[in-house]
Amino acid sequence: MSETALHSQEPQLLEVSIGPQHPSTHGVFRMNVVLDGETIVKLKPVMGYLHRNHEQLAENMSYLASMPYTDRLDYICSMTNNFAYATAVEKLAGIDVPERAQYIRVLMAELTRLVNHTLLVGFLLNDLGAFFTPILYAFREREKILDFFEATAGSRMMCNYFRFGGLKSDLPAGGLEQVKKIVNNYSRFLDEFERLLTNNEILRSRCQNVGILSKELAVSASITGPMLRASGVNYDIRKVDKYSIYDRFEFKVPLGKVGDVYDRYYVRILEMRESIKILQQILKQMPEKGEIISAKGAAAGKSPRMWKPPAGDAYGRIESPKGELGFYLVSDGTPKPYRYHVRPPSFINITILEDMCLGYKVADAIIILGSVDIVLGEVDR
Amino acid sequence: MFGFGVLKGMSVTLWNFILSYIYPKKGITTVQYPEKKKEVEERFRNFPFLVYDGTPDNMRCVACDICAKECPPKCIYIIPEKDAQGRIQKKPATFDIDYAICMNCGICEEVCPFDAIFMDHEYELSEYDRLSDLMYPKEKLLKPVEHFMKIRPTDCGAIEAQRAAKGIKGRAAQVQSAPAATVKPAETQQNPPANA
Amino acid sequence: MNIEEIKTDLLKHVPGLELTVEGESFVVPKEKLLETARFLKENEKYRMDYLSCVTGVDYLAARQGQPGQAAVGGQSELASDYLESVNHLYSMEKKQGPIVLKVRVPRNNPRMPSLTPLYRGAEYQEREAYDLFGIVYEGHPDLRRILMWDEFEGHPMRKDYVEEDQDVR
Amino acid sequence: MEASDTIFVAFKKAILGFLQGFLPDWTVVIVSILISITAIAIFGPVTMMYLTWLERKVVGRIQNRYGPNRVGIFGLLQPIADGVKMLTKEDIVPQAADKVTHFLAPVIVVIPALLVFSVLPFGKGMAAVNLNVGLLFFLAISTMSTIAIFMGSWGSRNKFSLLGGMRAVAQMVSYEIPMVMSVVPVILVTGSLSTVSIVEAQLGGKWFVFTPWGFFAAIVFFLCGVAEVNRTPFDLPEGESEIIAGFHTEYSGMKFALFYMAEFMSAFAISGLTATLFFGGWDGPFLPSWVWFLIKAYAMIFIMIWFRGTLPRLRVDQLMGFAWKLLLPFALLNIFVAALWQLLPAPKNLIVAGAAEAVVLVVIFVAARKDSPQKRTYIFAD
Repeated sequence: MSETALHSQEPQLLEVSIGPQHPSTHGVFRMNVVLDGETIVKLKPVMGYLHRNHEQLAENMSYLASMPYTDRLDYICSMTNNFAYATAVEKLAGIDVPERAQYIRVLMAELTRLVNHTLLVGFLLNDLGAFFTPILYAFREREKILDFFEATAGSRMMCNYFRFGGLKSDLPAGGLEQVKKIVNNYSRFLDEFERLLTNNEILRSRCQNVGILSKELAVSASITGPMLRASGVNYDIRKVDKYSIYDRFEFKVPLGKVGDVYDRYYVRILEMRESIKILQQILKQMPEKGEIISAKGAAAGKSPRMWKPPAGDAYGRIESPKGELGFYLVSDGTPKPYRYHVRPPSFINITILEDMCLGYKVADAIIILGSVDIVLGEVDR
Repeated sequence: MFGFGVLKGMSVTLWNFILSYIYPKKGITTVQYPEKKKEVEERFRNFPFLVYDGTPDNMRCVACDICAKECPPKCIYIIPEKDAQGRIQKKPATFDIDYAICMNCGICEEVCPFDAIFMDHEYELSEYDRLSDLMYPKEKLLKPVEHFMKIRPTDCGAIEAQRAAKGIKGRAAQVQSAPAATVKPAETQQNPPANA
Repeated sequence: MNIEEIKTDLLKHVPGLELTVEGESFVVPKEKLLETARFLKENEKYRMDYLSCVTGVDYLAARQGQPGQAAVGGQSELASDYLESVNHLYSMEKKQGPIVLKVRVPRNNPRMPSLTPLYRGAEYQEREAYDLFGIVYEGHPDLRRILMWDEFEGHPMRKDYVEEDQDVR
Repeated sequence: MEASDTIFVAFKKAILGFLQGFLPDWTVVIVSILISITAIAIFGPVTMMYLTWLERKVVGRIQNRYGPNRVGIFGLLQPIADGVKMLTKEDIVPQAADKVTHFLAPVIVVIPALLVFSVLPFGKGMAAVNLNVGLLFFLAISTMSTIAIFMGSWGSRNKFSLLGGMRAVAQMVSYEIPMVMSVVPVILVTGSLSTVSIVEAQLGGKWFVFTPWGFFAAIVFFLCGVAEVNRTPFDLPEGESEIIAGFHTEYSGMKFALFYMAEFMSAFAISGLTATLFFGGWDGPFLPSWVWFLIKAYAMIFIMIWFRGTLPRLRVDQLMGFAWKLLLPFALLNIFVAALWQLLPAPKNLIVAGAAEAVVLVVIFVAARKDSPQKRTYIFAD
């Protein structure tokens, strides 16, 4: 304690580093926080601990070989990562996707959205201090969906199920019944979850008016996904781009008003209910028979090492549960992509973490980070 | 009113507490692992294994090295066999898969034109030493086609039907019908393997 | 919102802009980047208020395509060795498709104006392009490495950073 | 029934009687004190061990899983396994730590937790010491643990534990006052501070919790007790998701076990005291008296564990706001209602006190309306 500090009026600031090894930073992510008492004066995020240079790897491998690596980007929703990468390559090479494959792709994407939002709500409650109960209820429901993923794609989390122009294989024999069972009692689980959480006074007082994100700042900071919609901006790529066959399903896009942690939490619960509506429509409209991969797609899959897309560049993007996940590919006609860039929603959504956390307490910084929903595999790539 | 939300939340946890006693099938979701194991789905893929018909000698793999080139993490290493005159044979002398590097993505199974390599269901493979024990040589990889049929009936059924339709017979049978030029000193005429 | 219409608008409203169109994207000289972006952001017709993706790309002639294959980046007066920053602009208000602005800088002095004063979202993406490609963005609030540790020398994603893997060709 | 009720007391008298024969009087008194001390010294840690087991079982069942069931049948030997693990774990002392305070903190934190047991009336005539200021003694001693917690957090020279220590001090200070205020009506009605006489005042089913003021005083006292013991939803001093493990971040091995033991023993003491003050201590129909006391104490413990399995954690300023702006005024108003109840004769006082309590509730609810969180509405765009 230097002598001057004792007498000077300037408050004694405490420099604390939250992370990279911390119970609630969702992975190796570090926040250098300067505290005046408990309120945050300055916050600098530090990342890059999990940087595996996924893009350099992809430039030394064939297009299909980096499909299993996209599972490792956002390791909670591997199906949507595959979807984004497949969309980008299909746009680059002009490959069409047959009807039934489109339905199964949207089915998988919406199931992954359920998995991601359920986990997020569970982890957010864990950061709030609820001793693992919500997260274990979330895991209980997630297991059912992961069993279906294992039955179709072969692996629970690292699915590697999408191929350019369609899918690796069709649904297994009892696949649709499994999905029906999941979809039917998921809304009952959501009601139970809401009864446990939504009107909980402690959760409300901890999350309301905390980490408020204004509309203008959200748009200017390229925030996408539920975080943007919680601030009231109506921008959902499923509705804007109408990629794949999303224009055939009618579903709503929930928007918040204040844009604080509570809105981000509740918008995700409403989005889950919308996903269930989509899944029910899929189960009704899905054609029984139909080929799984288009002719051009099968040709590309025959020997991936030799497959050469036409030269040029393409940017394919989808609405992943965390935001806009895009792949920018530049091909120079060789089997290896010349430039392979991932536009990760988590990485860009934490650009304004400091603006949201200033003036709040240490405990709030943790739940603001939790409500942003980042996964370090996607942030550091 | 203040406090009712908390009480409603607590009623949910109390209900789960009681449910776990009165109706354990729904109330308890955990599996007591060592005693009871959760059976894996049929398409579950863990590390690859090589298939042989009948005896380990006539394995399906012809050392064409496609899977080694296609493997994203490059964890397959093949050296084809050479016969007395030094000519390359259609059979791998060494076929190593480094299970420590393999990420069980299943691409080798897709690209293999000879239906020789498939993904296994075995997941209890922990070893003490990462470098040597997890480097599986050919002998540890070879498994009979009956094993493949046992763990993945539908896939194996489909592949065997295809093979039968295209009249692909096991290696030994090929040797028999192939011209005498490539007589293999090691193999004598065994009885032809049980065809698909 | 087709390419020609945008091109005429840009040439009309941004004085002294020479624009080349390549496929779906515009190659903008680095002096005019800020002006073009501000026009696209404020103009009532476009309202491009969302910068979705900033990507650094390294075009090196020796490394491109098969011999005799047209260099991907297209021929511009620069030798075909340059660093490129690709910006994808969207409009959240009018839900309009991407306008892609490409800016090219020579490899030996890769300086270019930063878009962060206009779009906060570009801050981390430009830091990543600086970290992995060495494109220096002037006007960026705090341009330092984001993924690598600060004492790291060199820019790993450049094509001449490490000998290319000969295995898959 | 009579025999089984005072089995322990009879057992002690038997020993004393036997020693009476050949020991001088003053040694017999010492021996009787020693017997009570050993009884508590055994009962304390054993309850702590089996509270940890009970907590893991109950929270497990809440989360659709079994809880410990590997060590012994139903996991009953789990606490012993934990104890051995804690003993064998390496005891790390941070280099920058202030060795003396770091070492003394766990020792000092256990002393008040054990001392407090001496005043609890476990059964008829089974209160170790029948202090006539028992309740005051309990409240005074139980606040001593705050000093130890602050010593622990200051001693380990770690930023997170410093934060935890500051929070612990602020929390204890602001929850001590509503706790004492909520106990005043009980003293006002029974007229004595001794826990034994409080229980006698409630004999025959006339528990204070059935009186209008008693019910709400019990709630306030129990909430303050939970805060006193740093358990969810007030476990800010060791908020593991924010400041890693708060004041006991730098403790491992047996020192950590001592902190853990102090927490659970004081949790049991608080639930015991709640049972004594509001739920009629060991008063109950058929079962022996000490069984009733244990049933009520474990019921309170179950509620604490139930809290832990469900509720998230409050933020520091909300914690303070809750104590000063809600619990304290509510406890103060409760004293008036109790006074009203005490003043009027039997039938009328129930109605008047009930009405007064309703008025108090409305006043508190309206006052707290402003900063209590509102409902939110969401729009569905397409």
